[in-house]
Amino acid sequence: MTDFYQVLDPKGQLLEDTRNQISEETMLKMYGNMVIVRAFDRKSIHLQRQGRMGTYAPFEGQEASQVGSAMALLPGDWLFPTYRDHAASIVHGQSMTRVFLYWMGHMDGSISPSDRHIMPPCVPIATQMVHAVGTAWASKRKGEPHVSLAYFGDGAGSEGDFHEALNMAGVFKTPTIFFCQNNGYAISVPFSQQSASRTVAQRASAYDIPGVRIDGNDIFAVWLTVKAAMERATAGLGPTLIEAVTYRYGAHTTADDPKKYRDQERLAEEWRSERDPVQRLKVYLEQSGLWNEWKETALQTKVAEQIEAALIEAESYPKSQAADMFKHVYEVPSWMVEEQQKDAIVPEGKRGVLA
Amino acid sequence: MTDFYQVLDPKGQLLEDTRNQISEETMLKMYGNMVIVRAFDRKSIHLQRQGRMGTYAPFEGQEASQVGSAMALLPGDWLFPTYRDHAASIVHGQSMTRVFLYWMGHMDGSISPSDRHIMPPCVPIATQMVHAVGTAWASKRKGEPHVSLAYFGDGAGSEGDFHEALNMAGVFKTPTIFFCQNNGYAISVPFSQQSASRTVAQRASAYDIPGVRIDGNDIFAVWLTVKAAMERATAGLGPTLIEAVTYRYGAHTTADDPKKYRDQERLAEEWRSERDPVQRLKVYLEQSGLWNEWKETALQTKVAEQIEAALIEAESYPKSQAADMFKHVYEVPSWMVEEQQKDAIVPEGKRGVLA
Amino acid sequence: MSRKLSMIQAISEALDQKLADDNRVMLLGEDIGVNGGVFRATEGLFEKYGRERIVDTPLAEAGIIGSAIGLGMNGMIPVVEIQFLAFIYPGFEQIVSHAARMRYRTRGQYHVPMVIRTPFGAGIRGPELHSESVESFFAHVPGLKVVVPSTPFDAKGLLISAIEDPDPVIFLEPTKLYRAFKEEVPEELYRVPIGKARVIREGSHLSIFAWGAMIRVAEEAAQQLERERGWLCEVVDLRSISPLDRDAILASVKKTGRALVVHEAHKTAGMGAEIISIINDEALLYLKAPVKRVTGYDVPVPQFAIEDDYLPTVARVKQGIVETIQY
Amino acid sequence: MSRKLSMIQAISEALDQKLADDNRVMLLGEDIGVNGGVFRATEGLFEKYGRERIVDTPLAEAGIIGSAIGLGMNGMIPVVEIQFLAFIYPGFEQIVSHAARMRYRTRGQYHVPMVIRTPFGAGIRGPELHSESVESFFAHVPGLKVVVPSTPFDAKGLLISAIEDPDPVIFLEPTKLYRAFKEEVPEELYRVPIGKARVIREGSHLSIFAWGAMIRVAEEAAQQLERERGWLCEVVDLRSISPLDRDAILASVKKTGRALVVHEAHKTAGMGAEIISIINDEALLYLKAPVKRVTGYDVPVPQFAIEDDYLPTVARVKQGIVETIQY
Ligand SMILES: Cc1ncc(C[n+]2csc(CCOP(=O)(O)OP(=O)(O)O)c2C)c(N)n1
Ligand SMILES: Cc1ncc(C[n+]2csc(CCOP(=O)(O)OP(=O)(O)O)c2C)c(N)n1
Ligand SMILES: [Mg+2]
Ligand SMILES: [Mg+2]
Repeated sequence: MTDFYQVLDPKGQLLEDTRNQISEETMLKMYGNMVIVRAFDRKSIHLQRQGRMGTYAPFEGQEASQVGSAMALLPGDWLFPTYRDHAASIVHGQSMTRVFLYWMGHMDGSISPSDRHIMPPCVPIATQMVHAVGTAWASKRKGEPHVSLAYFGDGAGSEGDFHEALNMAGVFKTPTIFFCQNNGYAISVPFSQQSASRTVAQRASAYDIPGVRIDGNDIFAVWLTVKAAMERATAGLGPTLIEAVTYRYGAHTTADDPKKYRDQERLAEEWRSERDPVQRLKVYLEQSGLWNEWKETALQTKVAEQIEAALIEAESYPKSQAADMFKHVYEVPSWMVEEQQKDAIVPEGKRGVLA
Repeated sequence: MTDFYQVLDPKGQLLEDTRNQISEETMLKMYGNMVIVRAFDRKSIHLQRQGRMGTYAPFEGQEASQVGSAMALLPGDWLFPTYRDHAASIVHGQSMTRVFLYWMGHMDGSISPSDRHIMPPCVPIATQMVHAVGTAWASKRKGEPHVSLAYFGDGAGSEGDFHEALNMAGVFKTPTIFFCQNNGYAISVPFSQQSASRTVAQRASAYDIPGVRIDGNDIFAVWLTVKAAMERATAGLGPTLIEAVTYRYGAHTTADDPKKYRDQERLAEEWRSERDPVQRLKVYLEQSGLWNEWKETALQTKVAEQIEAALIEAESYPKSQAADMFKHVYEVPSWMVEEQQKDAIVPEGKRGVLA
Repeated sequence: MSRKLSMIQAISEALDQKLADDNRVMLLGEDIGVNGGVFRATEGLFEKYGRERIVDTPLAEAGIIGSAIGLGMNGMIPVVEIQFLAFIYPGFEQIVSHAARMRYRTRGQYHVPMVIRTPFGAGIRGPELHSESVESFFAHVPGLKVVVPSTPFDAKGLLISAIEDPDPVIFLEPTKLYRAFKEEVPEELYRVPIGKARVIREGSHLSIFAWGAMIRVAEEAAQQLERERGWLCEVVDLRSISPLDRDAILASVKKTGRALVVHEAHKTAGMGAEIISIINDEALLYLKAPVKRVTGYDVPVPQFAIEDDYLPTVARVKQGIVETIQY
Repeated sequence: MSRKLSMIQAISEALDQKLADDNRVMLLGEDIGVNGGVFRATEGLFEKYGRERIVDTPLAEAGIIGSAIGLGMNGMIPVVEIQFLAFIYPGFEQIVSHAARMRYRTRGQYHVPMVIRTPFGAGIRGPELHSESVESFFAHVPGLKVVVPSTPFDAKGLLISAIEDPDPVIFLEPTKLYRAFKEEVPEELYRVPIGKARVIREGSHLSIFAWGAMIRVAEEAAQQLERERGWLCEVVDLRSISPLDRDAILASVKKTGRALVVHEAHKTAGMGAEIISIINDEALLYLKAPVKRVTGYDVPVPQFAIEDDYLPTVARVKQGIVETIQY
């Protein structure tokens, strides 16, 4: 676990001097973001249990990876999240309201804010990686200084699309950042059984592109590494593969039971108590005199309010309707779509009674 | 080009003493096999030009790679050729007759000899690589000491199936040998544009499996490397990736014109005159007193006769018939197959005249 | 002897019994080992048969299906689980260009006795791409068989037939029915033949052809219309999508003169069209009205908040029946 | 002004003109650059537009199609060449799960103005998997359009429409027709609308629906039967497989009362079934006989020595017509 790049160790001690690289403001923002997304995550699990949301994929434990990487991005950069990367989406500008809507199965749940490029959560594993090659390629062709960052998991590294994406990005030197959160598991399958290789990062050598293995629970390491990759990318030097070593404390999704495949209590507890990303930044900020309990309380209150407001907004958002299903299949609807729409909007009570 | 394993240099000089590793008999067989497959290849191009065969994929220049690797195999080993690896198939026991039939579009062209496992030439790129994981896995489960060897090209290394095959073989330590003939081109695309990496062999490090780059025009290096990979494989140590650097002198297929994408005359001439696999072994054998012009003449005569005999057999083989199309779709034909067969065998003259 | 089992239990039992029965049977898939499968179809099998036979694979569908092809060619009987139907696409080439053709290309020398099991269909409030029903893709591929059970009994018997079938079988399990109800399932190994439909409700006014989760919708509609109007609709569970049981289709429609197909899949180029064509070919003159299709719409399966609006409902089926009978 | 061009020349010209017309257009594919494409569709374009716009890609169809999706979402108009239709399968997931759904998932915010061109169909003595016609796969996927030209004129006009279409279009080029004949093709940019069939031969006795290389077979059969028996068969070139031109199908069959579909694809779950179903839905009572399907068989496309036996022939079409008219 130690052969990775780390800046802020688990005890909250700085291993290298980053003061002129990361401003205090940024650090505070990092902390604030991690706190809010963690609260969001817990709220979502709660909502799912109450039946107010569908199956949900939690990310607690992975906050540093997602928040640090997304915070490094600029507004014009393209973000390709998986189903587990709502923290990253929120940080890049997605509203919590919309993320709630997504998990409520609402049709409007994967719309990007119009001044951002936040792609819908990608469900089929690794498929988004090639899209991020394409969007980055287009940015490059247009001369826009933007990167495309694709999130993926350790399991995704086994799919063919991972390979094709890295190779193509390497060949065309697209400004793509491949950001792997190696949380040790693809659902139940541990990385040791997932892959013949010991790390994900080493796979970069198969494409002669840089591969960096970092402590994914160290938000400074994450942020600095992504910043460096962005520089390379926009300088025309091509893609970078980043492997952020992290852990999900909870279940794969709310439909999953991690006790079936790992010593959940011991392992999750160990990660949480020894390597938690939020706690370590908090310790550092406190030690640096940037944070205290008073601020913490204020933040927690604000966060709870924000989440509550987003939830209220989501729950009072106009419900998806049958007619929504027929929109946006094509720019101009086909005759099938038009005609079937008429059939679909017959109220249920009016059916089967024509006689 | 020099950072690869070489035993017999282009001038026919031994770089390492292999006398107790490769018997004289084997060397003579290597030579004989290379001579016959080269003649077969030229004959096939000729037949295609005469319209006696369909589009054909020649391999001249790649004889050492194919012959050396296939000769290393034992009869029970599984061979997965592409459309360009008929030399390997022939050496492993496929009849030239059947290879002719294949390129004549005959339905019986891809039947393996019953005492061998020679798969049909694989057309969709890289897809056979995963089959070779499966057959090897089964051999291992059954406790049979057999390997599965999959041929593929430098272009195939870009496909997702390449990646999935290597990873799975690595995870399950299947006795699979992945034998890449890097002939520098995927049709017109040079390897430098195909891949972000400088070599194919280096990709092995992405799976923590051995990757070996060898002179694919040096049949000794090929044979020894495959033998070593077979030992590893059958000892339960898992797969090996071999990259044999070679060159096809001619067109991708008879439908291709290499002049469109490379300085064909200069390059092919250079490879042929400076690095030919057949010539270098011949020089070595002559210098070792194992070969002379008299033997050469006898061999050439024999080879021509054998090819002629195979061709006669192929051309007098019973023609494929419409009914063949309905066989072997399932073990027990579906009603569609049964019924449509009746329709298909109506003689053309008898159609449309019922009235 | 028999006891009441849910469909998932019946599937699990079929796997267990075939594993016990035939040492060549191997299960491959993501999370099927220690975890017992995301729907628990393989629960307990890892402990019983070990990691050699119950294989947690890497996340690589082409790799899984492709290596299963190799396993099958070399003497094993691979039973692959794909986590959800849409995740079969990365392995589509392996299925279409290899599994379906290996027997053909080698003139019977090699064959692929593989089963690919996968949950399919909507109605479980799943996220995107967890609710597809694209059975017609596979029905268009010669060399494959496609099977869909709608009851625990059929699930066990059809799965055993599929595993024993020497050719590749796509075995589609209606996710919605996994735990929907239990029924008596015999303890022993038994087979339900592939290619045979089952009339689950006799009738004379109209024939409903359906499969999987739509059977329950069809039955309910039929029952209601019997109560409400005295119409007797015959409900035929096709069970095999490829090959279709043409004789059963024709026998029913020749009797009733009216027919309706219900499927979750998109209407255009779905299996409803093929069933209509079979009727057109051989029973056109028996038809008193056009054959109706009540199907999923020609739109991507929507997010789950409105998936019920996408799916054929009892009301839509009833409306279709009324229109067909009063044509 | 116009000159006589072959279909491949017309395609090449459409690409050239759209490249000149719109800087966002980019071509991607294997061997399309320096080599000009294995069928020479892109000959000369690399020299003219450079490596930024005419891109020789690695051999990776998921990578090509997937990155084209990204290119399309970010302002480019990617035109992908897949070397032969069967080699689209590695990219099948990208097409079905992404290209077809991006507009839908993002509620119109992003869309994929991509064209995937690929030669398809048999009859050129190609090796295995060089002769597939699986258009119904794509027709079953909402969000895609599927187009097949049968003449140089249509090829140019449809390809221009496809490139200008804001949604993903699968553009299937009948390999057999690439150089089969030449016809007058206007020099300027013009459009042939997607979704519109063309009646290429009027008739009153029977309607033949076909597309691609089968048009010539259908026409020949129609001509022979006119000569031999005085029957006038209407031949309708559907041109768009998705969406089908329902109005044209119905108009023709309501006039003739008899119909026959010809396609190279396998019969079961092929587009013939969908066409029959459209007729069943809306014109059943006009039918004087079952609609006939003359199609490829439900077997893998065989090796080329007997591919002609697999394909619908003039004789088979004629037999189908006779059977339908004399039903
Ligand atoms: C192509 C495909 N196959 C299977 C699945 C089912 N599935 C969803 S998440 C998952 C595990 C992914 O693991 P990893 O890539 O490590 O990401 P993580 O869930 O740990 O964030 C699987 C198998 C899928 N979504 N897509
Ligand atoms: C999946 C797939 N895509 C495209 C093709 C068309 N194709 C046939 S051979 C070839 C090039 C293969 O190059 P390489 O792997 O280097 O093998 P070589 O031909 O040089 O032996 C291509 C693109 C194919 N057969 N399969
Ligand atoms: Mg993971
Ligand atoms: Mg090559």
